Amino acid sequence: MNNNNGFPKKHPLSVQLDLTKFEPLTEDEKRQQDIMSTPTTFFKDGMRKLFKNPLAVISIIILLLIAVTIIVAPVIVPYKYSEIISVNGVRDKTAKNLAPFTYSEKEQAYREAGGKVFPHIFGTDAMSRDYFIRVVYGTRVSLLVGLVASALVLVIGLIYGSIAGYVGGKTDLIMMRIVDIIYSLPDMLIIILLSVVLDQVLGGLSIGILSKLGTNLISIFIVFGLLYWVGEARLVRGQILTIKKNEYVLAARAIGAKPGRIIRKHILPNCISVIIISTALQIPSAIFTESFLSFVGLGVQAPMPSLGSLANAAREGLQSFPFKLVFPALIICLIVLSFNLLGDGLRDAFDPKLRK
Amino acid sequence: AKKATPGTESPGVSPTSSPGQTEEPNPIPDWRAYDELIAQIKTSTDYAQRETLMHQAEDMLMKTYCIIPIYYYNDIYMLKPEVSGLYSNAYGIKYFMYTDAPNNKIRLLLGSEPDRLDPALNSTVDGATLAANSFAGLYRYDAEGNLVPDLAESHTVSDDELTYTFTLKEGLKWSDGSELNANDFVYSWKRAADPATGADYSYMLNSIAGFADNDLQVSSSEDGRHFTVVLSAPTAYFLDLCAFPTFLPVKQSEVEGAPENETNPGAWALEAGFISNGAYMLESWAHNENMVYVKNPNYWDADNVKTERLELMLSSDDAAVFAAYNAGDLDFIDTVPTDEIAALLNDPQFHIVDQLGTYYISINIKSDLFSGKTVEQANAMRQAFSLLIDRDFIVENIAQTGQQPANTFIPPSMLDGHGGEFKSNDTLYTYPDAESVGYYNPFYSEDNIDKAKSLLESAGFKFDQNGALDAATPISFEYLTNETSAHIAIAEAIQQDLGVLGINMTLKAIDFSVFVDERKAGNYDIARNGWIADFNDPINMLEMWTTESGNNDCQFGK
Amino acid sequence: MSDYILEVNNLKTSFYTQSGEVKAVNGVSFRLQPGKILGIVGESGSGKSVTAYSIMHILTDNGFITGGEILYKGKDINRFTKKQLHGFRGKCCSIIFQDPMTSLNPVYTIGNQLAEAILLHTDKSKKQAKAHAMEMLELVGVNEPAKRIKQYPFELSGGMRQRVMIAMALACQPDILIADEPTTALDVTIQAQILELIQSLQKKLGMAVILVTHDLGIIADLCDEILIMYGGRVCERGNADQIFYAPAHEYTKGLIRSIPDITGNKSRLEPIAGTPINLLNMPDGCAFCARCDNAMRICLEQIPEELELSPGHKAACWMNVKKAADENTVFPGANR
Amino acid sequence: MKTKNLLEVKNLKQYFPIKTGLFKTKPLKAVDDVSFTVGHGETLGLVGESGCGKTTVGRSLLHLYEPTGGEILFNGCKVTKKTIGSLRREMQMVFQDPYSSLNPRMTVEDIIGEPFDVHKLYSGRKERREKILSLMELVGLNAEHATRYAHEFSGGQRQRIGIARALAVNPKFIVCDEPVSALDVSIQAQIINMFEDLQAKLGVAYLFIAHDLLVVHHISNRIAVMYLGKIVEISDSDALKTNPMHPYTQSLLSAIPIPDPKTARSRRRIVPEGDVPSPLNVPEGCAFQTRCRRVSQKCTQSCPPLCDKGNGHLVACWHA
Amino acid sequence: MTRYLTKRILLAVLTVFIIICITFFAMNAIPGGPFNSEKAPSPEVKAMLLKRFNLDKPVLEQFRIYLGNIVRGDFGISLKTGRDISSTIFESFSVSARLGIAAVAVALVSGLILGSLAALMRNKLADRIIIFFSTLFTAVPSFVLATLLLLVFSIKLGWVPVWSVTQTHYTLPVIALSLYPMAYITRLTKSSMLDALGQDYIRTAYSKGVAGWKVIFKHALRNAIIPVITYLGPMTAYIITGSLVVESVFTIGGLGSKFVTGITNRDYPMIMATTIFLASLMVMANLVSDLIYKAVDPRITFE
Ligand SMILES: Nc1ncnc2c1ncn2[C@@H]1O[C@H](COP(=O)(O)OP(=O)(O)OP(=O)(O)O)[C@@H](O)[C@H]1O
Ligand SMILES: Nc1ncnc2c1ncn2[C@@H]1O[C@H](COP(=O)(O)OP(=O)(O)OP(=O)(O)O)[C@@H](O)[C@H]1O
Ligand SMILES: [Mg+2]
Ligand SMILES: [Mg+2]
Repeated sequence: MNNNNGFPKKHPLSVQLDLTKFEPLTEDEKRQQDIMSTPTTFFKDGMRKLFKNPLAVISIIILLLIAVTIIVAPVIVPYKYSEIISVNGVRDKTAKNLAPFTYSEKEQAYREAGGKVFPHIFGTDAMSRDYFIRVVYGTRVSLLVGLVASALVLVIGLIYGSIAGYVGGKTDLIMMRIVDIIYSLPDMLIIILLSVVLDQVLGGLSIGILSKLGTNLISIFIVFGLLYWVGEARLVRGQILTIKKNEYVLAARAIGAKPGRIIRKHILPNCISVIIISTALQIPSAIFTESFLSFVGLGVQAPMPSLGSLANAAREGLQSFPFKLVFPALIICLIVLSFNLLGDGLRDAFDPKLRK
Repeated sequence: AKKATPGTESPGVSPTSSPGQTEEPNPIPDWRAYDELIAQIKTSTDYAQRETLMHQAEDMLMKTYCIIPIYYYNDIYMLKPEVSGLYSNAYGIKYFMYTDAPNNKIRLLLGSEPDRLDPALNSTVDGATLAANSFAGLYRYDAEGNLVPDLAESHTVSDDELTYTFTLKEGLKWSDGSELNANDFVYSWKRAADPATGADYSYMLNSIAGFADNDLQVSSSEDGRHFTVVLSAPTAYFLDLCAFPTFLPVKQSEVEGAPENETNPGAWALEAGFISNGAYMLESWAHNENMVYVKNPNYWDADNVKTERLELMLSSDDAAVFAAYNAGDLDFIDTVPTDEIAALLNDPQFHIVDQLGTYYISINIKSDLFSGKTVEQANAMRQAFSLLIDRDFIVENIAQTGQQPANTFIPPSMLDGHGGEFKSNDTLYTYPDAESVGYYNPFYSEDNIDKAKSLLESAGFKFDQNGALDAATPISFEYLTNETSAHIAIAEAIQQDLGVLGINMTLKAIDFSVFVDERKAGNYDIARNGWIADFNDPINMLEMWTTESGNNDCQFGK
Repeated sequence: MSDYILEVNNLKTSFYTQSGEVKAVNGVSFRLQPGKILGIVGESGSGKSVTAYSIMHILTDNGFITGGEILYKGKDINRFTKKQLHGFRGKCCSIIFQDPMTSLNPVYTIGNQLAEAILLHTDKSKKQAKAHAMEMLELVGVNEPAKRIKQYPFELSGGMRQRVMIAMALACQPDILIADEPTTALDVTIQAQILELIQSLQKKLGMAVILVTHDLGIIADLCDEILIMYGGRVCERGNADQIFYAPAHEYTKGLIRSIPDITGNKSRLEPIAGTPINLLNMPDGCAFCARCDNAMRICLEQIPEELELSPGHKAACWMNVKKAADENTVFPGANR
Repeated sequence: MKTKNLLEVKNLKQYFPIKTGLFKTKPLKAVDDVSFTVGHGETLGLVGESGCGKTTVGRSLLHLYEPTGGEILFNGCKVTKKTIGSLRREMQMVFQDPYSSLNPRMTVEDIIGEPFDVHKLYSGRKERREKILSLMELVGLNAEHATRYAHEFSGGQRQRIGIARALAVNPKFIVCDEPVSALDVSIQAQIINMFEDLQAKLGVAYLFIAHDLLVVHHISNRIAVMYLGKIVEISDSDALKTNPMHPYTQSLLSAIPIPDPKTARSRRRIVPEGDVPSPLNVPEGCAFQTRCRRVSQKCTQSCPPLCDKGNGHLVACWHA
Repeated sequence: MTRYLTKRILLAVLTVFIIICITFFAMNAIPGGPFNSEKAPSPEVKAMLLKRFNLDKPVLEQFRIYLGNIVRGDFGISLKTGRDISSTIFESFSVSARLGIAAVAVALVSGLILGSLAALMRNKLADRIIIFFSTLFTAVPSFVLATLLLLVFSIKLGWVPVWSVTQTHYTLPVIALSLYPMAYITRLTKSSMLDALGQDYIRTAYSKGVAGWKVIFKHALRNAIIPVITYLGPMTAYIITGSLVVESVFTIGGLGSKFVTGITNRDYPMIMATTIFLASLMVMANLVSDLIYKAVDPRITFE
């Protein structure tokens, strides 16, 4: 036998032994060894992972920056989104299509005469309006569309999907067929129909900000509420079907918990991360839908801009003023990219499947 | 907001003539006088008197300020310098047959897919251009905008100016080589006038006798060389009509040869290869992509047609079209993205031509906005709106192609029917604002605000110290437009203009088809509007405002 | 040239996870002779599978061999090129996994998956490979092999699938077969069938087997040499009699005590107290220290080294050292 | 009122409809005509191959499935949809998989406290907390564990949480569905000891399901052996061990790996041939015929009934 | 199998029928009519047109007539152009389908490759770059993307003519159409590939001595592709029915614009026919993707 190969070469007791060390340990001393890792909640653990993901962190920063800008900018910038620039109270026709940070002749003259003109950070549009503030408002609108629409989608999809998934059987079958049908309905038709019908229904009412945004925007929301929740409902149902199989759901039933409690306490908390993530991804999709609607002329009511309508309008001057496409398109990209990457990050951090 | 004021159902009851209701003034004027005036104009044989009457009608119309003209249309196109000889008329129709182009080929864009190629059924400008280039009628416009005989050799007019007899050129042929004669005109005109054909423009033939009974008084001579038309009233612009697409001839056997002709009258011209008689015939048509026209060797003037091929791009995407032109893939385009125009104004390839039409906003005379006002007050309000609008800004920053700000509904260069221009100060008539030849100075000045303010004050509105409307007497209404960015932009400008006095105008942009319905039905306060003349006579723009007219969007007399 | 087919010297394997480095194997050494069965026992998470996977170099991408050597016929596998590794796996050494339900690719037929291994390591034609695959199925006791090779894994029962796995592992007659808990997911009766099969095939083909399990019963039955693992280290090794009748490590003792009495004596069980260790938080000393009844201060501070108690029987426990000291057995250099 | 048997199961049937065609379904007889009793404070062991219907029996008892046929009497009271609501406080269940039977989004406190919430068993926050802590102590968990999430615990600790949850309502009867199968031998013993301690302290009866005969034998007073949805043998646990009568029980016993080298070397295994038939296609006659060494004509024709062979030792075999 | 198919087809017919009903009544409920234009046609002409197309009848009656017609395979003629609807749809669909299939092929192949690459290079630079760009492509609105492609490749670089009569250039539209699904497939493939790579059978394949790339392409990809297939069905249906944006930017006579122009023109027969066509295609695509699903994954059985 070749003993030198791989086995301890030196004898274990060839070291000096201190026999005091051979005294038995007390229970307490032993327990010190048996330390558990510091308690982490699911949430804390997920957040920690999230903040280790550089793309997710950058996304969060970008979204925060955008949020701060759209809140603060209208206070700082002295222009209104619908206001044609005027110098000394006189409308300035020469101020159209200015490049970023340039001034019109009149403004230049006014500046030379000692007046102060707030710079046009993104230049101006064809109607001599400050483009920066329009982009800011466009972002506001688009984000609002994104958030409200995805909240709607979330609520409706969640309720519908939970019922279909939990009840199962024939109910599920019929509910999912309805989803199939809604999936194939021509949404544009429904949007036009709604924008007309709603106009008549809501025409008289004026509900604060909503009336300001116009019935088109409300109909976009309603369209999301009527048509676009189906994806979410499918997702929720699928989640519930898998979670339903877990033994803890059965355990809750064995204890005597009622279906309502089971859905609330056991099922939803366990698919909430997937749902939140898909909602995060729904935001960009709503922004997209709005921009497509702007392309076919069903978007937000003028003069209120949205990023989609700004980008679409900018195509009209693409070759002379490419920057007008660049700004809104860039912001759309940033928002969508951030939400997507954040969604990815959330999934990586919270998805139980990827947890180890 | 769109409901008509109650108590205004009976048309033509003037406020003063209704003794029962004294407290509540009625803002709606009596319109029967206008209807009578138009009827009178249409039967008038004395052209000078007719012009006077038309000015009277125009006065009546403009006095209501329900029509607020913004600018006169013009038309633009871009043409590569290598191509010469192209011209366009005042209705936007372009003529390609006498062009001179490299390789005898022109690649052009007129718009997206035309709806109809059947000249009788066409109702669009691009369709009219295609019709004018592939069909030849009795008359045609030349490069100077004058009418010249096309298939006609000459014509005679009876003394009562009611009977026109045309002599056709000899040896006329359809593109398949078959003979073309006056019978073809008889067939085609009757067909166009027949409601069963369903031509949008059938009313263009309504000056021909027998139109109402669907028995058009047109006939041909035995030999087919002469074509006779009997009119119901003298029509100064009748030759103009002869160049209009609806009046172009189509071949009976070809039309009726299509199996579905009964149920679908345009069926013969739905695909390439149909028989025509103009300078070009359609060789191929890839729907929504391209069309190719080739020279028709059987056209009577084929010898003078140099350009052999017309290749059409079918697109409605201005950005793509402009890109194609810049990339050298097109020689001619008749649209450019609005924001590019500013940079093109000094470009020799960029052409601006006049067009007979007016962009205006129409105000619903029955709008709630005016309830409780007298006719004069309502007029004053509308006049105030008109005064506040900075037309120059709209032209310069939105329309951008050097349009003329408008100060009356009838555009300049419209003829008066007896050798002069209608919109001019002459012995018969002087416009209220003689200097600017119209009803007001179309150029905005700061004084307008004060004028508008006093007009509104006269209509019972109060103002606060800042010069804005007092909260007690607000003005607030909705501006209706369809979803096209340029229209919306104009609305936005007007919104700003009216905002100066604190007038609260909201915008409502809706789907085109709904828009047309709503505007026609009078479900609006203020709406964008526009009219391009069908023929060169003011009556075309005056008769649309009669009580019965289908285009009376202001709801006069209703 | 040694007479060992496989020698593992001081193998160390770690996983890098978001929560830190998991030292799954911390210096495991053993040798394997041809034709012998080596049993590796230990509690769940003690690094048995990781040891096996390290030998095959099939760790997940966050796992790395951080030290030691693995000698196959004297050649270090750690230094193998990718190509050599591919040749080594399946041909020289193959493995059967714990869960036959998930270890077969669900979308390919049994025949396809069996033939794949054969085609890779022999120059048989497709047809020959198929014939060979049927032969192998026959060998592992699958009836109607011609029908079976056309079936998909989900169409077979668990026992059948495990047999397919074995057939696949043996298809190229490897020198070493690693069986990683081959029967944990199966019933006792099926388990007996499979174990019997492995034993008989091992005899027939004369290969060396590493049998990984945590079931002491299986070990007692089959193995020539036994390795007891705890916390990524070997705590005791020896043959079945030495381990079962003279356990010398506190963990082994506890393990054997906690088995319900086979004789039918329903006396109270004597479990090992405490919970399994957390590999992220390895103590400086003996890994078992926290659960050991006889833990001493030194156990906390110093890792015990293996001490040969009788030929082939070694244990790494300070108790043995203490006992020796108490009995005054002479250890050179021991200083009282 | 106290009946002789705490639980009486008569001819329990549980069929699952399995779709085989467009409108056709075929019943999967997961449990087919099973009868047994459990006495007060008794432990009945239930063993059998995987898929033979053990879990289904346990779940049907708690009315987690609507039984297809048969009767379950608990303390003389029939278990139905109506009565189960109140019976849930008497009968509880410990689940097989300690990993999936605890909601990962709930703290230990909430998991153990859920039965209290559902049945409103406390008057205030403080009482609830006290009750939870005393339960935790009972199953050997530290009070400081209360606010942690289930995923932070080892398998044995998780199983303790599951047991505490089952004990919360003070049940008289607990179905233990393979509570130790997923655990290591070293931990398994801890849990089994705990079950025994609890029985001694609280007098609960268990239906103890497992596939490890050694464990079942250790804990049970009586043992029932199932094969393909039927009970094939039921008897006193020692009698079963020393004198198995059904061939399936015999092979089961002989197949247990024995952790003792000498016995292992000396014993003879009776390994049944072949595989278990699909529960959808149980052969006519005795279900075990396909694997039995002693199969005869009679076995293929009719199904042997469960007969008493003395001392309450029931066997379902023509040859026993 | 036949039974399953019959059931699915019956269900599909029912679904399409319900969609037909909803669309028909929704369409009729929208104000505006097919013969609306700036200049009003004369009342006689308008009345005649309404009568010719049965639009003067009550909606229910119209619906009955319409159903009768489509049962006979008669989808009517366009109210705007007078062209036969069936042939219009057929023509434009063949254009869209050609383009769409090319785009789907490009998207699928590159998506699978990039997705697999990203999964294999998990958390490495290549992965991050792929994921960043695929997210970016899903983030650019299609009209911006199409316009930019046109601007860069046709105008700035002049590689492809913007428009030409002789030959339709499909390169740019195919790119514009395929970038979004490609990005989506990339992301989908990555996640399902990661999933598959973590499975036990991959370890089995390695342990057999299968070389790395073969494990990925034979063992992992086939399993990873399954979620892609479920996505691909509806996506293909969606793409081959054309995109308004791409068609209008690149002057392509596809189906995508038909629906939108149909609606804006209130071209009722056109709206109905396109809806029926799109819905049927969607239902069919789902069926086909289920069948492919079955072919790829033997575990799936019908019923
Ligand atoms: N891919 C991995 N990433 C991180 N840690 C891992 C990974 N694989 C294994 N481990 C850790 O390595 C340790 C040893 O695992 P191993 O699978 O070898 O245990 P085992 O002895 O085989 O247990 P079992 O009996 O449960 O199979 C465990 O603590 C496990 O958590
Ligand atoms: N809800 C269900 N629907 C359909 N079949 C089921 C259902 N539950 C169980 N089965 C079937 O019933 C049979 C018995 O299952 P059961 O889970 O009771 O077995 P078991 O003895 O507990 O097995 P194991 O030891 O694997 O837990 C199995 O064939 C199973 O597939
Ligand atoms: Mg293992
Ligand atoms: Mg079970």
